[in-house]
Order: sequence, then structure tokens, then C-alpha cells
Amino acid sequence: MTIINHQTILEAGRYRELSLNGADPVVVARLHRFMLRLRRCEEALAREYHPADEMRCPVHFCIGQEAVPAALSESLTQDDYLFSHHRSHGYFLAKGAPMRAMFAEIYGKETGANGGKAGSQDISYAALNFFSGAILAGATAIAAGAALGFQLRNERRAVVAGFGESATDEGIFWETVNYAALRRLPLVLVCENNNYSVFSPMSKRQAVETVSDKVAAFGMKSVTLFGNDVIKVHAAIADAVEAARSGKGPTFIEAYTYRWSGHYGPESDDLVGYRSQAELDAWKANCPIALLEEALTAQDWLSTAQKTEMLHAIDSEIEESFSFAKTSPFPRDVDWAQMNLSNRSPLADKLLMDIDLDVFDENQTFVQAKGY
Amino acid sequence: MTIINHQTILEAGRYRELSLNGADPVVVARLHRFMLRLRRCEEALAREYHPADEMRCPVHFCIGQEAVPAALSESLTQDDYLFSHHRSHGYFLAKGAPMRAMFAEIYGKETGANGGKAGSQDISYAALNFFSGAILAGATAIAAGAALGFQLRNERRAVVAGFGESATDEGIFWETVNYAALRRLPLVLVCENNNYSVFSPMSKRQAVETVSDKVAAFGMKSVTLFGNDVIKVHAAIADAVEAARSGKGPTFIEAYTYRWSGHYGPESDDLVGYRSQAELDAWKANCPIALLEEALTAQDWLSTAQKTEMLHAIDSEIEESFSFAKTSPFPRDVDWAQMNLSNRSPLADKLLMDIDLDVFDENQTFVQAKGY
Amino acid sequence: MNSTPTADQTCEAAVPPAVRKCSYAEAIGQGLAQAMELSDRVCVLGQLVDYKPGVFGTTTGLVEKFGPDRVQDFAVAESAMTAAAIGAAIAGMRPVLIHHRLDFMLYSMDAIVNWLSLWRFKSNNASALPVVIRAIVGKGWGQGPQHSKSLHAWFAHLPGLRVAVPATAFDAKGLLLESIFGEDPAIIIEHRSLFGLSDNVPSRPYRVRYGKAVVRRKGKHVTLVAIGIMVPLALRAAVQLAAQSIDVEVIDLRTVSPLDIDSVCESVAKTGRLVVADPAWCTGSVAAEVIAAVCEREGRNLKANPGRVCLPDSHTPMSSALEEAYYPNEDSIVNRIVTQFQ
Amino acid sequence: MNSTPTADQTCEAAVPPAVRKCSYAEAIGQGLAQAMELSDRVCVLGQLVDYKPGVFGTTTGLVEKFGPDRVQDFAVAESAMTAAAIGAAIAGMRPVLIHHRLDFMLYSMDAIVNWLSLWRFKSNNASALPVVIRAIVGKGWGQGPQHSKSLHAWFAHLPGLRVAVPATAFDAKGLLLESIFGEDPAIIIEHRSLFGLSDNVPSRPYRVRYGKAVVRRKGKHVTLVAIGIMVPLALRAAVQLAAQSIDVEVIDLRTVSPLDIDSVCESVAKTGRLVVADPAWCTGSVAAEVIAAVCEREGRNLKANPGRVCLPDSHTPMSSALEEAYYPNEDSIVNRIVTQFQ
Ligand SMILES: Cc1ncc(C[n+]2csc(CCOP(=O)(O)OP(=O)(O)O)c2C)c(N)n1
Ligand SMILES: Cc1ncc(C[n+]2csc(CCOP(=O)(O)OP(=O)(O)O)c2C)c(N)n1
Ligand SMILES: [Mg+2]
Ligand SMILES: [Mg+2]
Repeated sequence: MTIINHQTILEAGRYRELSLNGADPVVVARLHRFMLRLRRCEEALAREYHPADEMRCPVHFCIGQEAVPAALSESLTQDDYLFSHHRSHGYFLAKGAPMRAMFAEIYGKETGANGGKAGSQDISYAALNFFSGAILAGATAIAAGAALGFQLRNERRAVVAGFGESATDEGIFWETVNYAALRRLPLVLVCENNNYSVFSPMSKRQAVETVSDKVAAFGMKSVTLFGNDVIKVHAAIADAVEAARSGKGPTFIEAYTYRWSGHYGPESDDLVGYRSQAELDAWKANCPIALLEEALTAQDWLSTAQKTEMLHAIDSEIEESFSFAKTSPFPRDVDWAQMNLSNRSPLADKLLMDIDLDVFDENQTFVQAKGY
Repeated sequence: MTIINHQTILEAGRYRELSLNGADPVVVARLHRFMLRLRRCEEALAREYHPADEMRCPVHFCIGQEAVPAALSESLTQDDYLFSHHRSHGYFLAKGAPMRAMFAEIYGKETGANGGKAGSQDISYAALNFFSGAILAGATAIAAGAALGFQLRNERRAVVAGFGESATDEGIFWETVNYAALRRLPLVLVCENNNYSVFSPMSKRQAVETVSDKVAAFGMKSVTLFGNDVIKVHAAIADAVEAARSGKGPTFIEAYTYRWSGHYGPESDDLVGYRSQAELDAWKANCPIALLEEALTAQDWLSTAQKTEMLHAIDSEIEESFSFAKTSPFPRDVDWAQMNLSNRSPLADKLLMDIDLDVFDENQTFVQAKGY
Repeated sequence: MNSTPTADQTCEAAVPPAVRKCSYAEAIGQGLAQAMELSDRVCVLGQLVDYKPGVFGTTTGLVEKFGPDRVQDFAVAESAMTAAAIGAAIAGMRPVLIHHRLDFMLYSMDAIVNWLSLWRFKSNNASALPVVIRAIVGKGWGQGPQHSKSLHAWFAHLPGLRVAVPATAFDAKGLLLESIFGEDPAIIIEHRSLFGLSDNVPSRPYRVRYGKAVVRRKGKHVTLVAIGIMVPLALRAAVQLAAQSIDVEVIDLRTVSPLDIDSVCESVAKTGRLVVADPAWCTGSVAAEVIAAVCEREGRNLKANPGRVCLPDSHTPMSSALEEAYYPNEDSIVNRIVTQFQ
Repeated sequence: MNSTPTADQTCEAAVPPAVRKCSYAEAIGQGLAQAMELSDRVCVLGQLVDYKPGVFGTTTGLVEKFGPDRVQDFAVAESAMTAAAIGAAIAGMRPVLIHHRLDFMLYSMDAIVNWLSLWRFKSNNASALPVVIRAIVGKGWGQGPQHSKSLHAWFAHLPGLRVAVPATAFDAKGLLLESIFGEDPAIIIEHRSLFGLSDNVPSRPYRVRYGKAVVRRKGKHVTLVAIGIMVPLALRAAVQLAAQSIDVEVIDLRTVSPLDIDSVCESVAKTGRLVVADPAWCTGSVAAEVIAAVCEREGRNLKANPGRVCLPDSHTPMSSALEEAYYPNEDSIVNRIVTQFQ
């Protein structure tokens, strides 16, 4: 494919370009394991969601979109920052945050990543520099701000924002692209273009087909690729992260991919009729995990036994996470004031004097003067 | 000049490309008269502003930027809509609105275009479909909305928004470009790129030099030109307006020009040191009026006597407008509620029934039911 | 044009032929469909308004009847969308904007404050903007901090807007129609939890006026003013309190701008007691405005200090356990009123 | 680094060595310069902050001292600017944003409401945003409807923010420093008309706490609560009223979130009368909140109905003649208080 967009990808049919040539088997194995773990995790959450109705939390599943999070998990260190949109689970795990904290958060438990206050679409894990938020596009500009912070202090870190293509409908996204390009910020913008904003396709929302071309016109380096080829995605993200860290400026990556599940919740929303079964089938045939496994098997880098063992370990972790989440207590702290404002000010205590107010003179001329 | 931007224009020095070949002398004469009238009007306002201190209204002068308003005055009919930014006087006059109503508005008088409520930067003249506003970029999106309205109703009108290049810093501008391109709205976006947002040059605010290239990447037709050549500006605007009216979609026009006065008020702000005297001088040498007059004189289309007579008529109008404004009464209506909300609803009166509220049954099951 | 039933047709017929039992969501859909039939100037803009789910059922069927131009799916660009509605109104349209969550409106605040609210004023009454914004407020099932804000106090503070918070299906339809065919910008705050509630709704297009509160239940001992989702809670609380021989007068404000303080004062003059139940953060709430405005006129005649039942001054937690602590319920109202009699 | 004098040095020396007579604008400039010296985490973002005029003199000289990265001119993109400040704070900076007019902030409302105000909450106290937003409110010389809004009531309604409205140069510096080195987002509303007023300002960096009102004048007959630009007007009105033997206690709230209702109640308990002067639209104002909160606690003890002195519920007219009718002055306050004694 020379021009990459949703149409050309569908026309091309089954993807045949995934290549392990020159790839490091250890890295590839980790990418594979990450995708598998994320897939199983999402499938398990989806299975458990309704029958039990214990989560009572809006959830956006990312089944079919495992490649970008996998590539990020491989390219980012703890020092880097990652900002996610509402479809957050892959990003959360990509930053190495614990699955059990995610599950407990979705269950609204005290042991959740945010004590149950945030839920799936606003989850964060500050200790590992992972943040998210449900309002579209906002986090892209915030990521640029974090990149500014590190640039100002000459810290060698990359800041990544991951989001769907509909974030690029918003004006703040373009303010951000301009700002990041202008200041050459250490920023990587990763757009998972799955063509849909809930049910609405790109063609109903944007006048041109690819976002990358517009970003390039704004003066930022931009890369377009088939987002289910985890090897290519990893190479692009690794390069971009390295460019950011080494002061070479920001990169925009548009990874074309597809969401298998409904927009929201575990149910399919295909009855709405916004996409065709053929389209869904074509993308399922280009499953990022299957594409990689095909190549791995061809190279003899993955045996059935290995996979079985891997799945076993993953499933145990998932099971353990469920039982952790379910048995954890609900939060009981309802001191609302404490949750919204700080009651400490260590820096002000250190740097600022307390001065008596007596200095104010109510009779001083200005107070009694006319004219303003 | 092949590539047009502030740098290439300065490098080219005195502009030599203004050509009257094929131009209609009557149209050219009107363009000339409009520019002269606008210039004299602004100069008179600037002269009067401080010594008298009677206006007490923030004013942004457009001396040096007369070509775009002149071209608009020639291309738009009463049916078309025009939306202006804060630097509004040229646009106000371009729509054929009366100078005296503008002066009276600036003086805060009851006879002002808006009874003194709006002032220079929020002035409007609804009867002639002219509107403005002090908040940057907002009016570009509103113009797109007006264009939508006419598109929905198949009315043959063009909607124009005129603004400075800093409006293109704002995200809402890019949402607008996308929307207008997507729906092929009957919209013309005219950007007077004078390089500065108050003191801040484009290079401190945007990563790439021209706005047009970005707009083109968004899928909208875009035109870049030297904005002090009123003949070229008129041709471009006339084409764009005709394209809009005839359903051929929106156009973006980037007209490079320069503000002679300070950003705000009659005083020079050059002491701030944000631009060089050489730059200002170079642009003054490319005065849109002088460039046209040079060509007119060369063609013998304008005699000294004609110009003297024209100036005389213009100056009388200006004088009359000042005396109208100064002798008009201040507004005295201070019924604040009446100013902010309507006390009539003719359409609702016609279409909707008044129904008694007795139908509500406080004991109906839903009210007493639990569970929501 | 096609056979998809309109909201009107789907409503189940009730006893008087002109009135049908409808849900709040159906009543809104009916109002929209009737407005669009009454005038081709009416159009609907919003994300996903042209898909079957139709913004919780309120726009289902409209695109089939009125086409994708007048029932227009919009990009995720709330700022331009709102400005576009303003422009369309200048061009003579009567647009209805829809936000699945009020929270998403925050991107459009410049358009609302700096343009929509002050357009009539600054044009010296020469240009009007009949733009209607429907904003839905989520509650429960972990909506969390970014899907649950009810900022009616903000909009009530702004001059130049009409702001409605309908509590019944009847009001939802009547206020929507009144807003669409009125001459001012209007913001309608719809609490999602009310969408399933049924009410008797006249089939014909009718109006409910702004600035006219309604007494939902007559009583002598205390005036309980309620807004939106707090209205049914207030009525339930009134039943509980009746059992304790406290006779509660429940006033549904219906619109928070203009505010019908006269009606509240009239009731307070009779009862001598005032409690306001407002589904919003306590500090700076419309409840505060009601109390202040009443006290400015009737303060010295009160038999007890006035009171509020509001949300705590905190963002909304996701966890169901915290939600339970966060949202006031009818017991909160009962308890607040009981203290006035101690 | 170069010889441009800082705000500090330009202040004219006064009697006690540690205190200088400074204008409100100079005090802010001094606060900014000292904060940037105290910590290299502090940076300033805003349009034109790095030019000589320096946002009405408050940033003049900073860029020469701290360079264009830390004193950063920003594109006309208020939305991204605010989000950038949020991000920078996440990365450990303490950014100060400046808006020449509060009205321009409306573009950034999503960043303020949906991110800034709820970040700490949703992170469960694991991440804090010490972002300071300075927003200037215009008045007079035809500022008109788009350069004059004082939306402190909006920000006070939002959980998770601190909101200050300093009325004196002393408070302007002290609250700015407190905000910069505090652990929460803070919005400081600065009334442009106060910029030229002088006051005694300590030269050293000091703090003024949030949520602590101050009695600006002691009195026995009526409690007059004032906010921002209304404080000097209130003090002038108090002088006029003293001549009529009405002894006014003037309380400057200083911060509207948190609100120091305790101090107001204490005063009202003594005087039995309450008037609130708030430079904002009346409906839904902080004045309403103060009256409501006081009445909830002290309503039955009031000797007169409480009152407000606010702007009319109208956008701001440009014309100087209408401005005069629009803005309340000390006579408005005097008249309102006098009615309490009739
Ligand atoms: C500002 C804003 N507007 C609307 C929404 C409602 N909304 C939630 S997810 C979504 C679609 C997002 O699509 P995209 O960004 O492409 O991500 P995807 O869901 O496809 O992964 C929308 C419109 C929102 N969260 N924020
Ligand atoms: C949203 C917003 N931000 C900031 C301002 C303050 N402001 C007024 S005019 C101006 C510069 C405008 O520059 P440009 O748009 O290029 O027009 P020009 O003045 O050069 O004609 C600025 C920043 C504003 N009016 N609106
Ligand atoms: Mg998508
Ligand atoms: Mg400019």
C-alpha cells in the first residue's frame, strides 16, 4: 500500500506485509505477550461486565486495537509520560501499571488505581506517570504542556498522547499541533484512527481522508501506517520517542486500526447499522495478534506449548485481579473537602512569610480618593 | 513574487505589479474612492480621538489596510453577510452602512449603529447584514453557521468573514475550515495577514509561514496574495464570492498587508520596539492607495482636479458625521431587562397552544416510584 | 417519507384523546418532530443525532422524516458547532443543539458567553438568536466527574439567556417548543434520570412559559422549592413528611432564568419556611440565589432559618458506593425540613 | 542579567525599610519576580508578557531577567495555553497564566472545568495542579460587553479551585505568592481599575491565606461585605454613612473560594444587618451565596432583610453614559444601607 487509509486497507484485504526481518526476538516476544494479555484482559472484563453487573462503570473496550499499546509498552520507560483518552486500558497497562489496580478501579473499590473516584475513562496512575480523561482531545494539549515542562528543565523524557481520530475534530488539537511544532516539544502524538467516533465515520466529520497530511502542513513530522502491524508500529513509535527524548521535536503517528467491540460496553452495537459486517470481518481477518502469530509461527519463534503456558499465566493474573477487585472494600471516605483541595502547602510554608495585616490603613488617601 | 509572505514582500521592495489591464474603469474608480474615504475617515477619527477625549471607546484603526474592505464593498450586495473582527471600520463601510452611524456609535450616542451599546469593536448594522465582535476567531465560525443557514434554504448568498491572521491561532478557526470544506459552505474567509497580533509576529505564534498552505491541506480552496494590490484583491474576492453564491464551495484568501498605526488607539506603539522603522517605511511605500493612484495617473484615469473634488466630498461627509455624532444625545434608556431578553414571542404566540397545567397529577405512580 | 414511527406515534394512547402517556424522552422527541413540521427553519445539530439510538431516543426517526441536512450529525467540535448554530440563527434558522453530556459543552463556552448571550444586547435589539441548546446531565452507573455536571447556576448568572430545567415530560415538551419558537437563546438542562419517567403529554404543540414556577403540591407548613431531578424527590419527601404531620408545599421552578421569585415569596409568606433542593454543587447554586432573593424580601418573616439540599462541593465520584453518599435523596430533604421544626 | 529595573526596584521607598509604597500593578510584578527567583519551576505564559508594556506593567522586566522560555509569549490559543499550563504543572512546573481580559478565558473553559478543577479529585490526591490563572477585568472607557466580565461566581461554584479577588496591592502580592506556592489551582480576578492604587507592600515574599476575610473597618450597625473593586467603594460609603451616624463594619472577602462565612457570621451576629457589594451580575452572584449562607445560620437574628449591591443583570454597555448607569458606586451602597434603617 502506498497511500494508507481505511479504504485502501480494506481494498488490500488480508495484510501480508508484517515482517520480522531484523527484529529482536526478545522484543517481539514481549510485544506478542503484551497484546495477548491485553486481549484476554478485555475479553474477560467484557464477559464479566453484565451478568454480574458489579462494575457499574462505563467501559470502552479496545479489542482489535492492541498494537499501539503494545508498541508503547516497549518504547516507554517509567520516566516518560503517557496520556490516554477514554479507551484507556491498553495505555494503562502499557505504562506498566498493575492490572489489579485497574480492575479494582473499574469496580469502584478503595484499592482501585484512584480509589474508585475515576473509573475506566478517567483512570490514572501518577506513580508511573500515566493519566487519562474522558473529554476528547483535551489530553493532547495537556501532554504538550508536560512536554513543555520537561523542555524548560532540559529533562530527557518523552511525553506521549494516545487518542482516537475524533480528537482531531477538535480545535484544541490543532492549537496543540501548532504549539508543539513551533516549540519543537518532546512530544509524540499517537492517533489510533479506527474511522469511527461512536457510529460516525471520518467522512461525515472531516473533509480530507487522512489526518497526517494536515499535521504535516502544520510543520510537524507525521507518519501514516497500518496500525495492526505491531512491528511497524513499534518501529515508528520507538523512533518518535527517541526523537522526542533527544530534542529532535515532535512526531505525529496515524495508526489505522479498528475496534471490534461496540463503542461502549461489552455489547455489539452493530445493529445500529453504522458499519458493515464485511468491514468488521475484514478487520478481524487482520487481527494484530493473529498477524504477528502467523509470522512468529512461520519463523518458529512461537510454539503451541509456549503460547499455552503464556495464556495460562495471563489468565491466572486476570483471575487474581478479579478476585482482588471483588473482595476489596468499597471506599468509605466521604470527606468531600479533602478530596478536592489540599489542606497542606509545604512549599508556601517554606518560602513565604506570614505577615500581620495591621499594615493596612483604611484612611489612606487612595481609598478615599475618587476617580476610578 | 512566486512565494508570497511577509519576508518575500519586504525583499521585493516597492511593488510594481499593480495592473489595470482589462479592469473596468468605473469599478476601479469606486475602489479608489472607497479606499480614500476609509483612509480619510480613519485619519480624522485618529486626529480627533485624544484631544477631545469625547469618544471614550477603544478603537482599532485600519490605516494601510484599505484594499480588502474596498474589494469587499465592490463584491458584496446587500443580501450577502459580512462578519468582521475588532478592526471593523473598513468592513462596516464596505457593507454600505452609514459613516454617521459609525461615528455616533463610537461616541456612545443613542443614534449610533447600536445605540452606543457596542462601540467600535462590537459594532453591527443588522439591516445591512453586517456584524462584528471583539473576541478573536469566534466570528469565523459564526459566519460558517450563517452560510449553513443559507445552504439549508438554498438561498443564493455569500457569507464573508474578515479577520486578522491571529484568528488562525485559535482552534475554532480550524474547526470552521474543516466544517466549511466538508459541507462546501457558501463562505469566504478573508485573512488580512499583517503579521502581528498586537506586538507579536507570526513567527512567535505559528510554526509555518503561511496560513493558506494549512487551509489547503484541510481541503479548502486557498489563495495567497499581496494584499495592497486592490485590483488583485478585488479579483480574488469577486471570484470567491461568486463561487460561494453558485454552490462551488468556500474559499480562503490570505491577503498580506500591514497596519501603519499602533495596534490600538491613535498613538504609535513603535516605541515598544516590536517592529522596525525600515519595515514600516517599506510598507508605507507600498501604500494601497498610492499604488493604485500611480497606475490611475499613468493611465490618465484620475486627474488632480477629480481627486480634489473627491476629497472635498469625502471630507464634508466626515465633518457632517462628526457633527451628527457630537450633537446626538446620549442614550438614556436603562431598562436593562429589555436590552438582554425579548419581551415578545410572536412565533410562539402563533404556533403554540397555552395549555392549563391542571393535567399534572402529583400522585401518579412515577413520582412516588423508587429507583432512578 | 418512510415508515419509521415518530415519537408521537409510539406514545401509548391515554384516556383523553388529546393527551397521551409519554416518557420524558418521547415527549422531547415529539416536541422536536412537531417543531420541525411547524417550521422548516428548525434544524437539529449534534453528534450522532441521525442514528437509531437518537440521543437516548429523543431524536430517533427525525432524520428519516427531515433528512440529514436538518438533522445533522456534527464532528466532535462543540465550539464550532455552537458558533454554527449562532450563525444559522442569524441567517434565520431556529437551530436546536444537542449535547449528550453538558460536560462536552464546556468547549463551546466562548460561543455561549461572548456571542450567544450578548448578541441581542450589543445589536441594540436589532438581531436575535433563537438558538436552543439541550444539555443532558448524567447520574449513576459511574458517570464520574466528566459526565455529570449540572451547571444551570452558571447559565442563570449570565444575562441574555433563558435557562430551563424541566422535571416532567409535560414541561420537557412545552419548554422545548417555547424555546424553539421564542426569540432568545435558551439552554435546557435535562437530567438523564428523568428520561424514563412517564407523564400525561398533550399531543398538540403547546408552550410552557419561562419564569413561571408551578406548585406541584399544596401545603401550609414549609415551602420546598425544587429544581429538575429534585422535583420527584421533593414530592416523595412531601409524602413522608405528611406522615409526620408536616404539610409541605412543593414548588417546581421549571426555569432558573428567569426565576419566578414572586411565586416562591408568595408561598413563603404563607408557610414562613423555605428549603431549596437543587441538584448542583451547594456553593454558588441557584438554591443560594433563591434563598438570597427571598430573604431580601421576606427574610424577617421567616419562622426558621432557610435551608438547602444540594450536592456537596465536590466533583462526582465514579464508584457506586461514593455515588450513594454523594447524591442527596428524599431522606436528605426530609431531614433538612425536619430540623426546621425542631 | 541586564539592567532593566524590576518591579521591586521601581517601587518608591517608604518609611519602614521592609515596606514600600507600591501600586497594585507593581505589587503583582514584584510577586511574580520574587516567585521566579525563589523557584525556577515558576514560569509565566500569556499573550505579550514579554513586551515592555508587560500586561499593564505587571510583567515588565521579567523576560530580561528570566528569559523567553520562562516568560513566554503565547499564540492566541487560550484553550491550548491553559491545557499547556496543566501539563507543565503535571511535569512539576508552577505556571502562571495571564489573560489581559477574563473574557478571553472563555475559550479555555474546558481546560479549567474538565481538567484543572477535577484533576486532584480524580487522581485520588495523587496528582496536584498548582496552576495560577490571572484574569483581568476591564471597566470604563467603553470596555463594552466583551472586555468587562467578572465571572468569579462561576469559579466559586466549581469544586477544586481557589478563587481570589484581591482589593489591595498588599493582597494582590500576597495572594499571588500564596497561589503560586500552594498546591491547588488558583484563579485570581484582578480588577483593572485597582491597578493604579497604592498601598504599603512588604518587600519580602509573604503570603495571604485563602478563606480568611479581613475586617477593613470596624463598625457596630451593619455588616458590609465587599469584593474586589467594591472594597474601596465600600470604605468610601462607610465614611459617608458615618456622617449619618451609621457605623459600618466593612469586610473584604479577599477570596471567594473558599469563602470565609464564619467571619461574616461573626460580624452579623454583632450588627444584625448584612449588605453585600459584589461587582458582578446580581442573579447567581457570590453576593447571593454570602446572603444565603449567612441566613442559613443567622437568618432569624437579622434586624433587617439583607441586601445586595451588584451590577444589573445585563451585559456591559460601551457608551460612557450607559456605563454610568450600569456600575454601582458608593452612593448605591449608601442608599442600600440606609433603607435597612428605615
Ligand atoms: C468533548 C467531547 N465530546 C463528545 C464526547 C462523547 N464521546 C465519547 S467517546 C466519543 C467518540 C470518540 O471517538 P475517537 O476519538 O475516534 O475514539 P474511539 O472511541 O474511536 O477510540 C465521543 C464522541 C466526549 N467524550 N468528549
Ligand atoms: C480570544 C481573544 N484573545 C485575545 C484577544 C486580545 N486581542 C485583541 S486584538 C488582538 C490581536 C489581533 O491580531 P489579528 O487577529 O492579527 O488582527 P490585527 O489586530 O492584526 O488586525 C488580540 C490578541 C481577543 N480580543 N480575543
Ligand atoms: Mg475513532
Ligand atoms: Mg494581525
